[in-house]
Amino acid sequence: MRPDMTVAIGNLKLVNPVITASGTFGYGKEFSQYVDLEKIGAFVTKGLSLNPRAGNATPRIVETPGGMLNAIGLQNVGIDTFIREKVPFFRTVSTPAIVNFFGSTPEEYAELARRLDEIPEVAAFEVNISCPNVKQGGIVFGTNPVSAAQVTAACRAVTKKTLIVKLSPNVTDIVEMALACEGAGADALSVINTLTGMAIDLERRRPVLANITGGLSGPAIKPVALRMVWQVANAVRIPVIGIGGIMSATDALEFMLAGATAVQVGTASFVNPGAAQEIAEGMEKWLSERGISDVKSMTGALEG
Amino acid sequence: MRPDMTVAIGNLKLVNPVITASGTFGYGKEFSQYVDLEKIGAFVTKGLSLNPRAGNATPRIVETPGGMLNAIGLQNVGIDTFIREKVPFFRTVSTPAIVNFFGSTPEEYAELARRLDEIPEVAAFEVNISCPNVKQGGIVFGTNPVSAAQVTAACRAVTKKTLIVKLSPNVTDIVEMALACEGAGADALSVINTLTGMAIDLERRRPVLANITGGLSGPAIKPVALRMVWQVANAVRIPVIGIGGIMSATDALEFMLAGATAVQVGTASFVNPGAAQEIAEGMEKWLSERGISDVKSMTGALEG
Amino acid sequence: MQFKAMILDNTEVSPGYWRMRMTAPPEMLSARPGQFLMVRVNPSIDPLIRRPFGVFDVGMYQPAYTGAVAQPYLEMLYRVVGKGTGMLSDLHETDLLDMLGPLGSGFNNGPPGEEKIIVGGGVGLAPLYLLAKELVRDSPVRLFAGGKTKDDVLCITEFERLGVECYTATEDGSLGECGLVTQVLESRLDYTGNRGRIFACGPNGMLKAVAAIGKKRNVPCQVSLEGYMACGMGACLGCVCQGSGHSNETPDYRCVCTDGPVFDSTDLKWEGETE
Amino acid sequence: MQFKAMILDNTEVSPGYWRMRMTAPPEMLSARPGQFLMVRVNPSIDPLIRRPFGVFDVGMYQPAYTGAVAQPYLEMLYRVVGKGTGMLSDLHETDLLDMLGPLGSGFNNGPPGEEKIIVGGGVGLAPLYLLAKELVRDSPVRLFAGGKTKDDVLCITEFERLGVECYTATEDGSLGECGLVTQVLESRLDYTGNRGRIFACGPNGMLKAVAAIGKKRNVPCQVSLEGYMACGMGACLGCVCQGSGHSNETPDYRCVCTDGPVFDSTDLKWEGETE
Ligand SMILES: Cc1cc2nc3c(=O)[nH]c(=O)nc-3n(C[C@H](O)[C@H](O)[C@H](O)COP(=O)(O)OP(=O)(O)OC[C@H]3O[C@@H](n4cnc5c(N)ncnc54)[C@H](O)[C@@H]3O)c2cc1C
Ligand SMILES: Cc1cc2nc3c(=O)[nH]c(=O)nc-3n(C[C@H](O)[C@H](O)[C@H](O)COP(=O)(O)OP(=O)(O)OC[C@H]3O[C@@H](n4cnc5c(N)ncnc54)[C@H](O)[C@@H]3O)c2cc1C
Ligand SMILES: Cc1cc2nc3c(=O)[nH]c(=O)nc-3n(C[C@H](O)[C@H](O)[C@H](O)COP(=O)(O)O)c2cc1C
Ligand SMILES: Cc1cc2nc3c(=O)[nH]c(=O)nc-3n(C[C@H](O)[C@H](O)[C@H](O)COP(=O)(O)O)c2cc1C
Ligand code: FES
Ligand code: FES
Repeated sequence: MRPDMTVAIGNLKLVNPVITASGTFGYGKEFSQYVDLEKIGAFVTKGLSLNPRAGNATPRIVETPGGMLNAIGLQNVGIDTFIREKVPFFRTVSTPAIVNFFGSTPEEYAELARRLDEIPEVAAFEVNISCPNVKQGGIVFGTNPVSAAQVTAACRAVTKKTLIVKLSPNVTDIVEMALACEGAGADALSVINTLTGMAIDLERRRPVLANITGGLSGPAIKPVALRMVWQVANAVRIPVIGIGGIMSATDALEFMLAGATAVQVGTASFVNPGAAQEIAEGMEKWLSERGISDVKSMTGALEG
Repeated sequence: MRPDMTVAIGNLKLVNPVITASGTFGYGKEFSQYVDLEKIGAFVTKGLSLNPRAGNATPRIVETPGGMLNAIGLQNVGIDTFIREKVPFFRTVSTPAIVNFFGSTPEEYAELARRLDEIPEVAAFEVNISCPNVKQGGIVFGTNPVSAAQVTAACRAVTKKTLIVKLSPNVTDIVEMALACEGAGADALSVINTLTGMAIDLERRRPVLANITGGLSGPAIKPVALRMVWQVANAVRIPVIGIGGIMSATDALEFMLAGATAVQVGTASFVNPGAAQEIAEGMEKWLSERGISDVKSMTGALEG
Repeated sequence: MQFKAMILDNTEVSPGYWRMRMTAPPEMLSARPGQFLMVRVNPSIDPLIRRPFGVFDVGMYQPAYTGAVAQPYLEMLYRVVGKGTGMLSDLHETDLLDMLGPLGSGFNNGPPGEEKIIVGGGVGLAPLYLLAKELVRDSPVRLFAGGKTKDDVLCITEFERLGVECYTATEDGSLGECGLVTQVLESRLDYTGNRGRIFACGPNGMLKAVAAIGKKRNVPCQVSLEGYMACGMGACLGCVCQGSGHSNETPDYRCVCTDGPVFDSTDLKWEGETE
Repeated sequence: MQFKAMILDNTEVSPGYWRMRMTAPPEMLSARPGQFLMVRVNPSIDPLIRRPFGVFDVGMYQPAYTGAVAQPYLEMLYRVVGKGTGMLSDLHETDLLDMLGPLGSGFNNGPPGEEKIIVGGGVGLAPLYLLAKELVRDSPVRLFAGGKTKDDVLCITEFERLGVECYTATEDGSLGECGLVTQVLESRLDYTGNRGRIFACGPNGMLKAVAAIGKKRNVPCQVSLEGYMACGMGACLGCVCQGSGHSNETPDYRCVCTDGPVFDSTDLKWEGETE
């Protein structure tokens, strides 16, 4: 008997717990040659803002031991072009499209949520709070529980769609951040975004990235991500989506044991464009080999 | 002409900027077959407490992608045995021995500093503040600037020896921590200790480490360490010792460009017991091939 | 397309430059010149990210054993510059490689009969051989190949065998003209009265100079760019370059991987260019 | 000692079990049975940490080419259980390995003439062959080898060639007695009236049972332990085991790498043991 692979995140029903991560899977279409979208739980689109954003100068990417740094600078087409050019594709697949977005004031976040709320093809929201708050001197929303709650509440007020808040790992106490977002009405939490890092080109005596610092992703961050998922899942009642260095079905199942209801696959899609689907299939195989009938039974099933 | 490799950390003069990191080099003697101690700048001993500590149950170590987690639990012989059994070896080498220590109250830190201050063989102190503060509900000293400053000040009050404070990377704002310790009288800062992480054994459905979480070290954390060294060095006036994933002379020189005056080599000594010496030699070779006459000129020499 | 290629041959053709031949699926035979591959150097996480390489050649080869039918192959020409290429050069016959490709856009050949001017610097020659192979079918083709020393000028014999007229230049004068290949290119254009169409690949400085020559002399010019790539399929936005309309106020970034790697040189913003 | 070893031979001797022979510096010839090696599986960061392996054998071999003088060699016997051992099994003749060793303490042979009882479970036999080689010089040696199936009982012929009397037991009865090797050991001790000295290596459960037998029957017993090791030289404190005096209040941890891996079984705390 095939195990039940479905999971729920807010109102969202996923055929399996594997979601592709924002910024690593384009707008869904780019990978359709390598991944049968119907075979994954959902995909999250590249971070969206009200106006188009150019992003940073290059180099924007550099490999590091077991990982990579990126400083794309949130380049995106802006909501108008997004609606015109990207949304139509969502209609062609039954896979839920989760839209990741960000602003520089709580009002901008709310405005995005309001506009996206009207689009039936948008299945859910993922709010990226790892962005500087222009009103508060550029401190990122995601490192301050009050700002994070503000942003969450602002979005919550204008939408009934599933509202996922994506937490930054660059904090002393991720649980405090998680509780703030839960309290402000988030339906689920994505844990984690990238760790801030830096690479230096010794011969040129310069930072490798034009932006100097960038976000660390990939297998290198998996232990930190797993710890944070475990901490957050033990503290909140809403579902947690585990993210960070997931490369295999084993990795994904470990995140579920730590307390995740679903997982996101990011950097792995660069290394292996079919990764998300292979991970979903691998999880199902692992469960059925052990006679486990429901993937949901893995969530938080860590013993000891 | 051979480049000048000497650097100064507080009152300490080092023959070169390469120091071995606490907990990865025993008490200096363990590696003497593989490293000519006179060829490295200094060595830091395993974290010391007033009373002997048993440490955690096993497993205490697990490999992760590009790194490792450890949860040794600060096992150590305690200061009495340390003085009796470990200090005599320090007399046999001219390499400065830096003693890393920790307590569970500021008073314990001060007591350790006071007792170690009397020992001429102890060249300098490295205060590990990544430890739970028993008085303040177990919040680690190293994640709260007020506690960190308290501990630093308590040690400063009882010693004129070089006082290095070792910062934890598990904070929202490492600069705030650095400034607090500098303000409280630290002569130098070690940046960084390990990132908190976790590993799970899927088949056994248990955390791999008996302690559940552990400290992540090795190449995986290098980008985070480099970023923090750069941030701290740009904010303080005292020397910074760069630590985190240094495996090669190139890595070490990158940390110096980011602003470090010296570096510590940790996990690399497990992979290659002669690493510290090879790194020091590699740095000298790199400099002389480029006609750079003084290693100190690399500190903070990042352009762009 | 994702496929596993088996290495047939991997040899150093000039100090630091290697040529690797491997099996390929039949679909690779229709790869356009200028398209590229994303190669997973090994299955471990070190290195983690795929490395991009041009398609040097594709074709059919006859296995040596009796009764075998001809098989499609694929060739790359690469320079060892770091960890990934170093590891590639350690691979042997029968080793397997995980490949993605062909990716990106190819060159636009232009009308038959017209003079085709191929300009390559160092390992930039890699994607130009397949191009030359196509172009010689219906047009006169000239190659201008440059490098620091004669060791950096590659595979000239192969181009000559196609019937390409080859001009070489090295900075140290150890092969062909002493100087930059762009000087030789300009003499030729002086001589022909700026006829033809330029196809260039090589270091950025060279491409910029070639683009300027094309612009000044009104010769159509395509360039194949490099960029630091993580995905090769337009998803990561790591590889972007500046389009001609780019400015700080009206940014215009293009993906080298999907909009390129081949661009019409006038579609790009060249550093230091005014207007 | 740190040295580079060149692989001479690497073969699967039983499903999942491999034997690797490699060159060694002359100092390895005086390795004590029970000592171990820390092997850097490859120079990349994946895997990062060295892997510990016992010394299966050391000796001199005669290279095949004319005029060559005999060279020291070293052998390991290993089971493929994960990434590192999987990669080891992919290595070939002439590949190089970075090694540390011999590390740790060896077995204490005990007085000559006395009956030596070697107990090995699965790949736990690895460090026991070199021991047997030494012991047979002056004592009668018996081997009790156990495993799940006959595939897990290794190198019996080699032990027999040394003149060791071998007893085997498998859990599925596919070789020797059906059951645990400790049962066979007990029958023997019943028969000899608990004479001799035990040397054991294998899974923890087996060692615990053997230690209990030794204790109950008052037979001196040494065991070789495993532990998760990062450094192999007493610095990381990752590999510790509990000494006999251990309790939560008076912790007594020993380093498997430097205090062991061979311990007198009475010096250790065995889980579930009272007092
Ligand atoms: C479309 C395209 C086609 C290419 N075709 C060829 C070719 O046919 N033959 C050839 O020899 N080289 C080609 N290159 C360059 C080749 O990709 C790099 O030389 C190679 O990736 C370096 O890998 P490494 O691990 O050896 O170097 P590293 O040790 O990673 O770095 C050495 C240098 O290579 C650069 N580099 C590393 N990774 C990449 C990457 N993913 N993308 C771009 N640059 C990178 C780095 O910036 C660094 O300066 C091409 C690049 C692109 C973008
Ligand atoms: C002193 C000593 C001597 C040993 N001698 C032999 C021998 O002669 N032959 C043999 O086949 N095996 C021996 N082992 C066990 C061997 O070290 C492990 O099987 C090997 O390290 C597994 O590596 P891996 O990468 O294949 O497994 P991994 O994929 O890393 O993990 C698989 C399993 O191996 C265990 N393991 C991984 N790394 C270590 C480590 N550093 N130390 C201990 N356990 C580890 C893990 O806990 C895990 O359960 C010995 C171990 C010790 C401590
Ligand atoms: C190139 C790149 C671009 C990314 N862009 C975004 C983004 O726009 N919004 C966002 O919330 N996260 C973004 N991320 C973070 C990922 O969604 C994910 O949280 C992170 O990479 C960790 O997962 P991984 O280790 O599986 O890659 C990006 C990551 C990468 C590598
Ligand atoms: C096994 C182990 C034990 C450690 N013990 C200590 C310790 O006692 N005190 C301390 O301040 N840091 C300790 N550390 C942290 C290291 O000193 C160093 O800060 C960290 O490992 C990062 O450097 P690396 O990546 O070069 O290993 C330990 C690290 C390891 C791996
Ligand atoms: S390489 Fe990822 S967008 Fe071009
Ligand atoms: S392996 Fe490091 S102390 Fe034993």
